[in-house]
Amino acid sequence: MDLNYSVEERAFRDEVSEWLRDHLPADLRQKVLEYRHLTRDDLQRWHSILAQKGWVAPSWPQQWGGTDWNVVQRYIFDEACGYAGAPPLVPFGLLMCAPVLFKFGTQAQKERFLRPIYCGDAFWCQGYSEPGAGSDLASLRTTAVRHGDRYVVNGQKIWTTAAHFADWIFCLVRTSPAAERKQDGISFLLIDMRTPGITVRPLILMDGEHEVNEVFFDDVEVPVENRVHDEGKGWTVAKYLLGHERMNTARIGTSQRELEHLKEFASMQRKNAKPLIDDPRFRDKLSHVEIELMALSITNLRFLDQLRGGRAPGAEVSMLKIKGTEIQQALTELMMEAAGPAAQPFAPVAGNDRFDRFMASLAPRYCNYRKTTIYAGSNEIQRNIIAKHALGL
Amino acid sequence: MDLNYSVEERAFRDEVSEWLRDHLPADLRQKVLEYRHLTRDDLQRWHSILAQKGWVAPSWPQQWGGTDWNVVQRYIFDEACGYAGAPPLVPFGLLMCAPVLFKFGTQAQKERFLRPIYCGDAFWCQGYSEPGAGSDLASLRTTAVRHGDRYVVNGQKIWTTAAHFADWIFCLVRTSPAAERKQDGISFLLIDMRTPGITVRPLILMDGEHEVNEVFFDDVEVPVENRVHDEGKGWTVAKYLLGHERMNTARIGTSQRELEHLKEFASMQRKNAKPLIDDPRFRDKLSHVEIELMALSITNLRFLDQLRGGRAPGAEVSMLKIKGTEIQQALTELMMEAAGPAAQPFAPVAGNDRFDRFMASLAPRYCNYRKTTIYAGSNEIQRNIIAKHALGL
Amino acid sequence: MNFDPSEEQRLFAASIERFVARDYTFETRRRVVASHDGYSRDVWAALADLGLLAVAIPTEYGGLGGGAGDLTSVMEAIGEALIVEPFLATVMGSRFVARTGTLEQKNSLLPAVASGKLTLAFAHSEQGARYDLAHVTTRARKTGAGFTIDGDKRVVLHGPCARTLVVSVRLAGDDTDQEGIGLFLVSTDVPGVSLAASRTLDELRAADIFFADVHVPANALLGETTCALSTIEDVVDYATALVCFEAVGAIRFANSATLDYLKTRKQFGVPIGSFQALQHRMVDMVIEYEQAKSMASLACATVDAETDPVRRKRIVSAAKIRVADACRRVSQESIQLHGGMGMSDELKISHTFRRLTMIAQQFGDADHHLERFASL
Amino acid sequence: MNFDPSEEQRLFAASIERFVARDYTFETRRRVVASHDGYSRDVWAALADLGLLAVAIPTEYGGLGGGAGDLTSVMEAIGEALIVEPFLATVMGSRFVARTGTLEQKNSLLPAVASGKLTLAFAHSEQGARYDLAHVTTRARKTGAGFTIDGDKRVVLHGPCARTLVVSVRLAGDDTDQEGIGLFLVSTDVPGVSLAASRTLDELRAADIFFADVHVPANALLGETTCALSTIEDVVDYATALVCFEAVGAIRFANSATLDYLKTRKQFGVPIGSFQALQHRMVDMVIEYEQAKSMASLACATVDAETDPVRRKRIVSAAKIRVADACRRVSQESIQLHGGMGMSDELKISHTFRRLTMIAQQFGDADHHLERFASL
Repeated sequence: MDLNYSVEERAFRDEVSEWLRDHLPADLRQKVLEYRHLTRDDLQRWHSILAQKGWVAPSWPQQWGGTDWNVVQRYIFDEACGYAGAPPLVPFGLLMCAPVLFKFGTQAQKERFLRPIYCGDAFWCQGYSEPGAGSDLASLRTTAVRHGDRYVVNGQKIWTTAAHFADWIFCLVRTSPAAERKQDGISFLLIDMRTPGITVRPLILMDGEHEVNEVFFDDVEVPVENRVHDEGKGWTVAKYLLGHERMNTARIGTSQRELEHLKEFASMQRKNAKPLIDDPRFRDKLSHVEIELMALSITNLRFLDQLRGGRAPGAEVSMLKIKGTEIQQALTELMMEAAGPAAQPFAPVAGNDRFDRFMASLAPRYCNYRKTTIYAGSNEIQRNIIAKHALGL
Repeated sequence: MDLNYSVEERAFRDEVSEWLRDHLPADLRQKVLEYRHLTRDDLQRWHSILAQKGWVAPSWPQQWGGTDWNVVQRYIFDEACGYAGAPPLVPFGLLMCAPVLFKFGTQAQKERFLRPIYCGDAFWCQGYSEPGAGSDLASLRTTAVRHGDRYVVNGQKIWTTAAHFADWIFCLVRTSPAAERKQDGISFLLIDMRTPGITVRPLILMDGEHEVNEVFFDDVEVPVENRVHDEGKGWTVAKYLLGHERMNTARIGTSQRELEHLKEFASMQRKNAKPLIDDPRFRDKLSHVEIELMALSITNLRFLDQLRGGRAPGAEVSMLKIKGTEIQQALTELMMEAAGPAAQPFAPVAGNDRFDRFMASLAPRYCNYRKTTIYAGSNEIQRNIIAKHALGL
Repeated sequence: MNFDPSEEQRLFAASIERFVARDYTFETRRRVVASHDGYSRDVWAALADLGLLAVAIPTEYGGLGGGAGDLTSVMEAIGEALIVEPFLATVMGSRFVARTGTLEQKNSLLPAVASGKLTLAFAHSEQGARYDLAHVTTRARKTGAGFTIDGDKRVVLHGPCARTLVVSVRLAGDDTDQEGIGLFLVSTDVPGVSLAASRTLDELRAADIFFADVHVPANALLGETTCALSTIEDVVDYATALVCFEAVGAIRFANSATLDYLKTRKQFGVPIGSFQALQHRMVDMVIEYEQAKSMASLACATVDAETDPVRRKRIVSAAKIRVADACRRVSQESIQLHGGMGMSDELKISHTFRRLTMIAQQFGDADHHLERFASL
Repeated sequence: MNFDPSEEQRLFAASIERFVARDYTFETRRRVVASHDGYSRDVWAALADLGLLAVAIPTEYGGLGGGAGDLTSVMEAIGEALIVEPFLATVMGSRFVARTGTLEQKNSLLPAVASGKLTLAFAHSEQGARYDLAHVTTRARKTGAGFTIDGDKRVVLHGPCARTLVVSVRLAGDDTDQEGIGLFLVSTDVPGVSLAASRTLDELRAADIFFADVHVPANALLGETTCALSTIEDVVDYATALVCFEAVGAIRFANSATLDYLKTRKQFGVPIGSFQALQHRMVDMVIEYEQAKSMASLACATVDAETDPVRRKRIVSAAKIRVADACRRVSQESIQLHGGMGMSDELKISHTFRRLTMIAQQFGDADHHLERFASL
């Protein structure tokens, strides 16, 4: 048993870290560290830098720009980016649409869509959830009725991250309302966001930020050639994508950076004339998170080791999601707690030029991170998955 | 709003406490405080003292020996006994069989059974649970087949507390195996434990103590006159008994005594050359239990106040059971934790005369108290009851 | 033992409940929050008309002479409806005046509070003080017939709308000495006072307030003492008991909204409330409510009746610890059980989450009170 | 990075698993526990035959020179089968000898351990010491050519069956000084040594051991030093890492027994494992297992490879904290989910509960290690 990376793995990690040190723009990094809002331009800038380096889509086939890294290298890369404070990559094109195209797309579709995704010329979003279809995704009701070589789409999607700046959306739509199993009537369409009939309405979250949207489809015409896989096979595509999980759901690198930040921050705050980090009550909460993260980083490596040995990823991914998000939430909560009353201000009223924006970002961040145990399959759904698939209950 | 007892209630509490101070035998109290095993003789002695005072069955009708106290007085009495360290009263006769007889018994049954219960001449036990029927009580399979003026009983009961020293058992038995609803085939029988064909087998619990038993019925003949209510009405009787809950399920008085004991004990233990109770890590756990108990004592009074106002007890009783048992368990756990390594010895090996029996009782007690969240309707069942009956889920 | 409200309390409860149901819907509140001042003078006038602003004012000064026990239904309604008007800040300010003011100060301020003409705020907390009430570095020194105040106060709740501030200052001693603290009444329009306003986490208005060479007359001193810490502790404990009851109201709303959601939201063809795991979590939220309510009741009864400050502090800290835990668990669970909907700014539940998060730390978080509880 | 066991480790694992399955059923264990000595010489001989007692002994002394990483499968099997034989106590004793003994001491003891002829125990903890390793009041003073030992040791695990004890004594300084602690090798049959034996919570045998005017020769001193604390810390950390892996085995059993019970126990016509609330709790137990296993692995790798004692202590404490939490949660939940059956002495799960309860506090409970973790 050797829990350390091999010499080659360490060399790779050093190469990535060094490159990040040299190429991650300081202003972007600072924005990430200070929990500031990232614009489309910010996201695109970082995407382009990675694309130029050839590292923007490691998991893709090499002919399309992939790096041919193994799972451990991909993990090391992701964690190094998170630890360094790199902006996130928008996953909908790179990690969701692209794998679907590789598996089910026609040659024409691949040639049309993959390159813009790689270069960051086209941003995508994901049209899955609907007001009545969340955990129960197969209940979706957005319809696509075929008229010759076009589908006419009507309906509504919700919680659509990035829809307000995306160029394309991939959607699950109902093409056969009469299908016996509701899963059988679903198809997978790629839709240009500039098509007439699409309306994007912001859904402001409780931290006041605009991340997600409602997307309304009102007689939106979509060429049949934009359907991926056969008509009625949308559920197969969706299931494939679900199984195609990444191993960085635990976000170890990001949490390690946040933990270090928290320790530094708590060392500077004072309670009873001593650094807060020396207060046993606060300290124990911090220690528990630190140890949980330490454990999860080993757990993650153990699972990776199994994957490298050829096993398909299973319910382990659900566990990484559950624990990873719990840790992320605990870190935001402790950060807010460490700030104490200084975290109460949320936004300045006009004319207040003495406002501490960093302190004021801590409570919104705590609020915002409540989403992590809800999105991408709520932690309740993840527990159901483990109960069913790993435990046979 | 006045959270304090009224002048009259305080006077009553003082009267009870003073009487307990004078009449609770010191040796019995000591046994209780030191967590030692109580024999049938111990239980009977205390029962007789209360019976002579006329306080052994406060909730009974006055003509049979009840005290005509209101719910608050009954609560005050129960809590005072618990706080004083009085031995428990065996509830199966006084608080379970008797209410059933008052409601459903014939005059002859009342005259035959109630007086011996009151005086402590007859101890009872409860024949409900079976190996295949725990939470799902109505699945019971012990049968009673009628032959003329007798039933012939065959089957097995389990977890039967006190069966090894009880004189009588009240049992749910299946009299009509063919009944459409399984609840409809059940009857309620009173069975003399000395009847031939009854075998009691001890079930040792994980603390090494003998509290509960398996009871086997092998062609046991029971006179028909020992059936309470009509044949097939046993489930009605059982449901009545379930609704006839006492308000001292939270065991506030006992837990208050245990909490004081824990604080005293933790003040004597030393950690880092200081009293353990001053260690912030230990202290906060203690504070949390103390505050939870403080809250529960008010919650209990609030519910009592509603009962006094004429409302029937509902799902509140389930909540008192859940929180009360969680507190009891937390207290046993903290007591063991406070003792540290001194709680590791469990029992002496022959010849060891320097064995600290009190320290050695803490871990068994922790083990034993795991039962409290399981028995009398597990806490899961209690949560189901609240969800269904109080929340309409 | 008597948990029934008095006839008078029943009337307060009925009037605030009626007012909230009719005049303080979530939509109204949304408009108020978005308005320039962040609170509504109309609502304030309405609360005055209902007599609610007079409840806690002594009868000699136009009030009803009520205690914390008489304010529980108001606080519960404030929590349930997320009322943003400066009720608690004004109650605190008037308690300072009532307990330590001169006859002249009482006469000039308390009737105005009771009738709704005056709102107050307590300018106390400072940079780096956390929850330590003795941490006062704003200094006042005697100059001529009056005093001169210098220093900064942080996150003064409802500071932007207060006409008069109760300001804690250090008259003697080091920054965190128990002795040497005094209180002044300072109008916000006195030269040298400047405000930087902000919205808080729970959408109240607050201000950092800066005192630069601020001259006040001798009669601005409240209580004529340099030992104001015990008064501050008394008033903050009183407010803590009240805010616990506000939490009870907010928790009641969170539970009822979540229960409704569990019953109406369908997935896989059934209401999600039919899933046992969610049922048990909902049950635990209800238990949190009952336990929090018990401790909030105990705290309010205690600040009204308890004369020993040690016993008072002990109970108030116990209540705040229990209520803070309930705030945290119920707020987090209610969002989680609402799924994505709970994250939306459009639903009231997300604002209740924010208020509960704030209450959990207002007047000291659980750790602060655990430390105080253990020390008593 | 490589989580695969080596070929040798695979062989150890296979042999202990085979042995346990065939020769150490729960019924066997029940008989062993009830026997006079409370452990089985046959089992001990069998473990020696399998080579397992030699794993941790240096090769020069008849051992295989393995580290903690080579013992994980043995510890896991011990936890799973609840083996009561004095494996860990003997490993600890031999580590003391191997690290600090003279050539003569090593030669006389280590081969005997490796071949199963000698069992050892570490007589260290004392009344009131809690988990403070520096608390040593048993005194040794130089008398003639040797030493005289006086004092009491408490709850020495496997003390009753040990032929030779490693005894910590104070040679200088005050009762809890870091400096001035030494170690002696003392046979249990030396005049003046008396034992009071007991069964522990988890059905091991332990002894309070009393040293009254016990004379030992000069060569009984182990390590010839009065600075034995760092050695004690090293050995206890090593044993802590190992006991964490024993916990992993016991947790694995508890989870698998509980899962079986959920699948087979029917109520209301369905297996109780179909109830979602129980499913989610079972899932959390599995997560506890994975997290505990990760930390136990990290601790074992660390005591083998880490040369900096501060880093070693930090990781071992982190592991013990995490594993103690897992012990507590899994043991309590497994009993609760078993319902009444879990309470019965007849079922192995109740004994696993007892062992997990013991492990949670063995070598320091979570609070002790939280304090140490925070201080490093």
